[in-house]
Amino acid sequence: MIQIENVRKVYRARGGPVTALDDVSLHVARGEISGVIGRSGAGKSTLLRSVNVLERPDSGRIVVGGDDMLALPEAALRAKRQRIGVIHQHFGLLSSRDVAGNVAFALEVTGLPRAERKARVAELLELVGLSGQAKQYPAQLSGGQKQRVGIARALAAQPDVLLSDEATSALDPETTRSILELLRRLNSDFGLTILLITHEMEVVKRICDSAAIMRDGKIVEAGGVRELLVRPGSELARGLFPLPPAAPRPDTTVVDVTFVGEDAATPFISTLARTYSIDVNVLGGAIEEVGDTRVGRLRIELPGSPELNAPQIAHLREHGLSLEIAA
Amino acid sequence: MIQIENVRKVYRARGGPVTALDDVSLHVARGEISGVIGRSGAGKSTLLRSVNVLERPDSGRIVVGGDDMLALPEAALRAKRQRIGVIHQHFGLLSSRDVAGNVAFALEVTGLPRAERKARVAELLELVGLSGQAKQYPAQLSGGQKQRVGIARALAAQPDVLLSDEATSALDPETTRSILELLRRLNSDFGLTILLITHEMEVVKRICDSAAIMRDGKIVEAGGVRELLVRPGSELARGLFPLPPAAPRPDTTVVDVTFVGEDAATPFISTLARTYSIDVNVLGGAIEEVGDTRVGRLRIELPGSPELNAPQIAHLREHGLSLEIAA
Amino acid sequence: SDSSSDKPADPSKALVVGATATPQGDILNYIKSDLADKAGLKLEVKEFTDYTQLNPAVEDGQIDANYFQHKPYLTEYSAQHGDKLAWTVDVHVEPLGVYSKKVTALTDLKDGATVTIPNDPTNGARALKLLADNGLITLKDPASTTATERDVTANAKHLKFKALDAAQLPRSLEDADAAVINGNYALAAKLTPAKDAIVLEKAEGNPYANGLVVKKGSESDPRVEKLDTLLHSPEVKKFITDKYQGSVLSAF
Amino acid sequence: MTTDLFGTALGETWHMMWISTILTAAGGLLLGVLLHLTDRTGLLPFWPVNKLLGLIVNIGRSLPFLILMVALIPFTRTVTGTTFGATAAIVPLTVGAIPFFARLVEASLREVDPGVVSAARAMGASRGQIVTKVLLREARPGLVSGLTITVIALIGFSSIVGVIGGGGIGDLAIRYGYQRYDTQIMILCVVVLVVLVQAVQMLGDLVVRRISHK
Amino acid sequence: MTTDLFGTALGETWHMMWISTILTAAGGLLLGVLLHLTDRTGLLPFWPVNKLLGLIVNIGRSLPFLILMVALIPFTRTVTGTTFGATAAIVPLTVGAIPFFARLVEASLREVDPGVVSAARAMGASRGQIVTKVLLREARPGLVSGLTITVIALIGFSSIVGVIGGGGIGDLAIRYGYQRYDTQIMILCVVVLVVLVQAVQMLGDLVVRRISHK
Ligand SMILES: Nc1ncnc2c1ncn2[C@@H]1O[C@H](COP(=O)(O)OP(=O)(O)OP(=O)(O)O)[C@@H](O)[C@H]1O
Ligand SMILES: Nc1ncnc2c1ncn2[C@@H]1O[C@H](COP(=O)(O)OP(=O)(O)OP(=O)(O)O)[C@@H](O)[C@H]1O
Ligand SMILES: [Mg+2]
Ligand SMILES: [Mg+2]
Repeated sequence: MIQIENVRKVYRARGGPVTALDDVSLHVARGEISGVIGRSGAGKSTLLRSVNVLERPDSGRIVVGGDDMLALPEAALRAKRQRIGVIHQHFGLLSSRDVAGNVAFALEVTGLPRAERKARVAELLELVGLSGQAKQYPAQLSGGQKQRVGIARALAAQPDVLLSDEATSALDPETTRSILELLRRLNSDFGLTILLITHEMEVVKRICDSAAIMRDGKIVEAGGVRELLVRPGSELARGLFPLPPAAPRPDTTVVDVTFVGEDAATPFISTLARTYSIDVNVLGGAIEEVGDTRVGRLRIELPGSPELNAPQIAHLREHGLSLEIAA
Repeated sequence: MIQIENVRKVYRARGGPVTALDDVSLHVARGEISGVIGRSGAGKSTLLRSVNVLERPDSGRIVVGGDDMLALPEAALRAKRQRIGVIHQHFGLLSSRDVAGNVAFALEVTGLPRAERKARVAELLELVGLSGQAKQYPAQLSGGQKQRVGIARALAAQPDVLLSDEATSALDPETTRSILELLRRLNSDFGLTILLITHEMEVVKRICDSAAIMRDGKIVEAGGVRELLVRPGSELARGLFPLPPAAPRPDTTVVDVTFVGEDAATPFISTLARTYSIDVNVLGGAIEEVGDTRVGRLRIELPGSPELNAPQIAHLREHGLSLEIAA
Repeated sequence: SDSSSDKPADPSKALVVGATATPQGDILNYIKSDLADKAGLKLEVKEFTDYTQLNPAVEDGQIDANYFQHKPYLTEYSAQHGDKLAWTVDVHVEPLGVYSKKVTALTDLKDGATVTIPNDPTNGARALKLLADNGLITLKDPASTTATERDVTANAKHLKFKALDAAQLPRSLEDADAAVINGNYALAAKLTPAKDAIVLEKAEGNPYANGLVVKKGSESDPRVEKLDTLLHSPEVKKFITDKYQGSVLSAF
Repeated sequence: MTTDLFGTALGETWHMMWISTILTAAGGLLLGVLLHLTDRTGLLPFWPVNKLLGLIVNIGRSLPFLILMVALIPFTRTVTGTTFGATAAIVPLTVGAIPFFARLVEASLREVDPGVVSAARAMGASRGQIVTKVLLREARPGLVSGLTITVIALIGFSSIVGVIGGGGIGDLAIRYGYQRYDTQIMILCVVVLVVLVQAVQMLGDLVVRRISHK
Repeated sequence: MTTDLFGTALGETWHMMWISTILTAAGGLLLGVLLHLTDRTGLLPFWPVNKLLGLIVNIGRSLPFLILMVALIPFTRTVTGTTFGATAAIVPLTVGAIPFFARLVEASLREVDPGVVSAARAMGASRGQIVTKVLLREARPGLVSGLTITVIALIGFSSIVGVIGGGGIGDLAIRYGYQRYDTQIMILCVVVLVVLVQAVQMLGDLVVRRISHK
């Protein structure tokens, strides 16, 4: 659905040129939810703004739904943009319109008749939990409320593609969860393709099928989330399931165990403890739902040196767990 | 250091009056880091803005460092505000000054001589990782970069109190971590008292001594973080360590185990498995550092009905673990 | 473009006369309120703050007549714009005078003294001519009606001329050493020309009589003839004498 | 008679003001929007048109109002069929005020948050929609401030239209107060003008306050 | 000879412009800032002063420029020692332009992001610091636009100061071009005025572009 190929973008700033996008390529399949993460200033927003050509890249190719975005004539680009919803990092709300008016704007642009507009706006405000604030102006909203107006607006015209730049960064976990569920539903019911930027690992865990990590304008890791999670040395895995620093005690073996899907239900710790009659100490980690799958990543401590623990490690490997010997 | 007592604030909005603060009381001791969490629109920002009287409450009392803020004459209030750093949810950067100029502004206000200003600005930009962007204007920054300018500015004048409204909401986890470490260091080295709003549980876990949960303008739960974590039914615990929904399988017992401090190091799962020769299945949960302490909250599944598991449960209780029988 | 003025004018229509404010507007308004009805003339007075548009307006047929100028001005205008306007009757003269709060005679003016004069072409030239006639300066062409400060050939006292709006001249007396002021403005400013002026333009033989001007061919419009008669009526003469006390003189 | 003079002058002022205000508002908005759109950083950057419009606007603003009035006489005749009187005065008043208001419009549009415009572009809004629903709407408080300033400037200009017999309160003040040294009428006129200007300003401020939601 | 006239007029225009621009900028800023601060929603809300200043500004803008000039004569004499000539003309020009610029200043200050002002208050900035370092600084592009518009309006006004012998290009155009029907001088004057206005506008736009970082 979205193909970004060899895109470059250099800003001229006062301190010298800034290469915001350095030969970036990324594909998002139809109906896929793809997350982009990376450090502040890595170029994520610039990448997103390139997709619907709000920012024109210096070079490269961008294809959305078969259309070469950089070659589209003005009118066609406009029509195309109406099918691409965008949630902006800085909201970009009309200060002169109230909440309902801001959402209605997206519908006016597409030429929806007034009567239908009203019903649709009410429905959207309900979805993002702002029915009570319909008549307030943006200046009278809390940060999270503003952000939800932006979300409602982006979804208003029932787009085929959603570009979301930190759509839930100002939202509490509960509201975030309900918004993510909404996105997930739109994705599965209507095949909405989503490219989202986030720095909340929670978001990646909950709804992303694939993920890309950006650093200094480049994509340094990309792929399916589950696949990346079990790939040894994966940055995404470290990001999604941070482990406490390993301060190895003498004569112990610290192992990071990652398990995806059914493996997570396997009581491997108690099996290990009973089979080898050892104390298995969990130093840290988490077991959570990633998408629909339970995924876990635990740092465990086994008594004795790594050599001594060879059978235990082999045992875990046999059970299909992904292991890294941390120390 | 900060005493908020029976504060009320009602906004007149178009849809009718909005009670943003409804008889709120909160105390933050000197040198304490206190977090406020709550749903979007709960009144968190309004509360924070009341502390240094950016927003004048309709009634109530606010005392900071012994001074009754609502009674202070203009000049004294100004002097007081210079000792209170604020990180605003919406940044509030001067668009006409570059990054260095924005940070320098906070120092100009306090009358620091130009020479010292320059050195201090460089130091602060280094701290928040923006040395390379010193000469860029806010419009040329990414969202997270803007937020870091706001952080540097708030810390510039070496305040006694820091009020932070979602200081890391636009930051990636790595940058967030370094900022939190910075705050923690300022707290322990210089006794900086911090009242912070966040919706990132990560932030509460990492640096808060105490926390308060707001809902609809009221504080519904408040206290020390560790104390709240082990309090049965605590909202904070549920917020910090969300557990997967319990879909109990027949003939099993699901127990939520919370352990704080040394208990976390105790390999209770393997002990349980070996002592009672049972398979202990971990359904979900996490073990992490909260402040300096390792805290864990796991949902485990034991074979057999709760009655059958009475000895196991008693065993865990004996070892000082906090238990809740989920199903 | 305006064909209506070529047709014989409708005698029942009001005669529209454009004029500058004072004394022309005052005289016309007096005729309008006190004399016109009796004479069976419908008169409409249009006052203009500035006279420059009055001749073109008559040419265009926008107005039927105007009353603001003297013959030398009309001659100069006709020379530049074609001979399309006709003079009907002389009505009044506004004798220029030199006034001063600093000196009582022209000879007392110090070397380098400042003299304010009107800044419009006709009155400016008249003012210079008045000074020349009184021996203060010499003009390149003593007969010119369009002289400016630049036509001064000799200026023994090194007088400095400052051209101001005519209505502004009385207000400059506080600061200037002397001012050349039109009679009507002097009167408006509560000066009495006969008494206060150091020197005054002569009324007799003064070429600067103001009069009524119409479009060529309209001189015999019955309404114009009626107005001409009224302008020369004894009532108007008395009005001028009473109201202007010698600072505006009737020229008939 | 004074009341009579006064009534007529008030009528003339009212007549000139309301028509030229409407025309100026329309013309100035159009020109200001075009200037903004065709600017280098605008939505339809096209420097030849931008420079040309800028030049026209600047010519309109360079000419002393008196000269403008005279230069416009042929145009005024075509439009109104006459070249003097209050109706004829509307033409130079409008032509003089449009470029002025256009610059104020341009300045207001420049203040609109670029983030909002960019959001509208992202929605696929057409340029027309961006102009009417975003730029003009978001800038509304500034535009009303600008129009208030323009109307008051128009009231000021209108005192010069006596040159072509436009009349009105300002002209009355000049002809009686200034040229005839009639202090009484002058003071009366000034009071009326002050009241008029004060009323326009208060109305403008009120509207700005009502439509401002920042 | 024409060159001579011309040189003098240019000199007079320059003399009037630079002094009255500086004075207007200073006075208008001061008055505009006071209007903004004392407004209901301002940093120092105090309606009696606000209403009084508003009235003074409105009176300044209501008076036809000619009447203002006359009314100011005693003041002009006190300040400049004379009541005619280019130097004397500076006084009414300045007094006439200050209220005008003050309103533009007020309108620009209203556009400053309230979030930035609130951040400055949170830092404990004094009102003076907020005015100089936040309001005036953030509004700078708008202020420069406003000053550009004011200077051009001043050039327009300056053609009227011929009434008190102020001279200048505009007056030359009126006295020779308009009153003496000297088309050549008129066109020359108009060209000079257009060039002057164009130059002021371009300089203004350039500065705005340089100091604008939105
Ligand atoms: N100026 C205002 N006028 C009217 N209502 C307001 C105003 N400012 C805030 N509110 C309302 O007050 C309530 C509390 O707002 P506040 O900004 O304190 O929320 P918050 O807890 O900070 O939310 P968030 O997490 O979304 O930032 C909201 O319902 C908001 O709509
Ligand atoms: N208009 C601009 N002019 C100059 N530099 C810019 C401009 N916009 C962005 N940049 C620079 O480009 C880089 C990438 O910015 P971008 O907004 O894409 O980052 P990001 O990954 O979205 O960061 P964040 O997570 O903080 O929002 C940054 O270093 C930023 O300073
Ligand atoms: Mg970004
Ligand atoms: Mg908030």
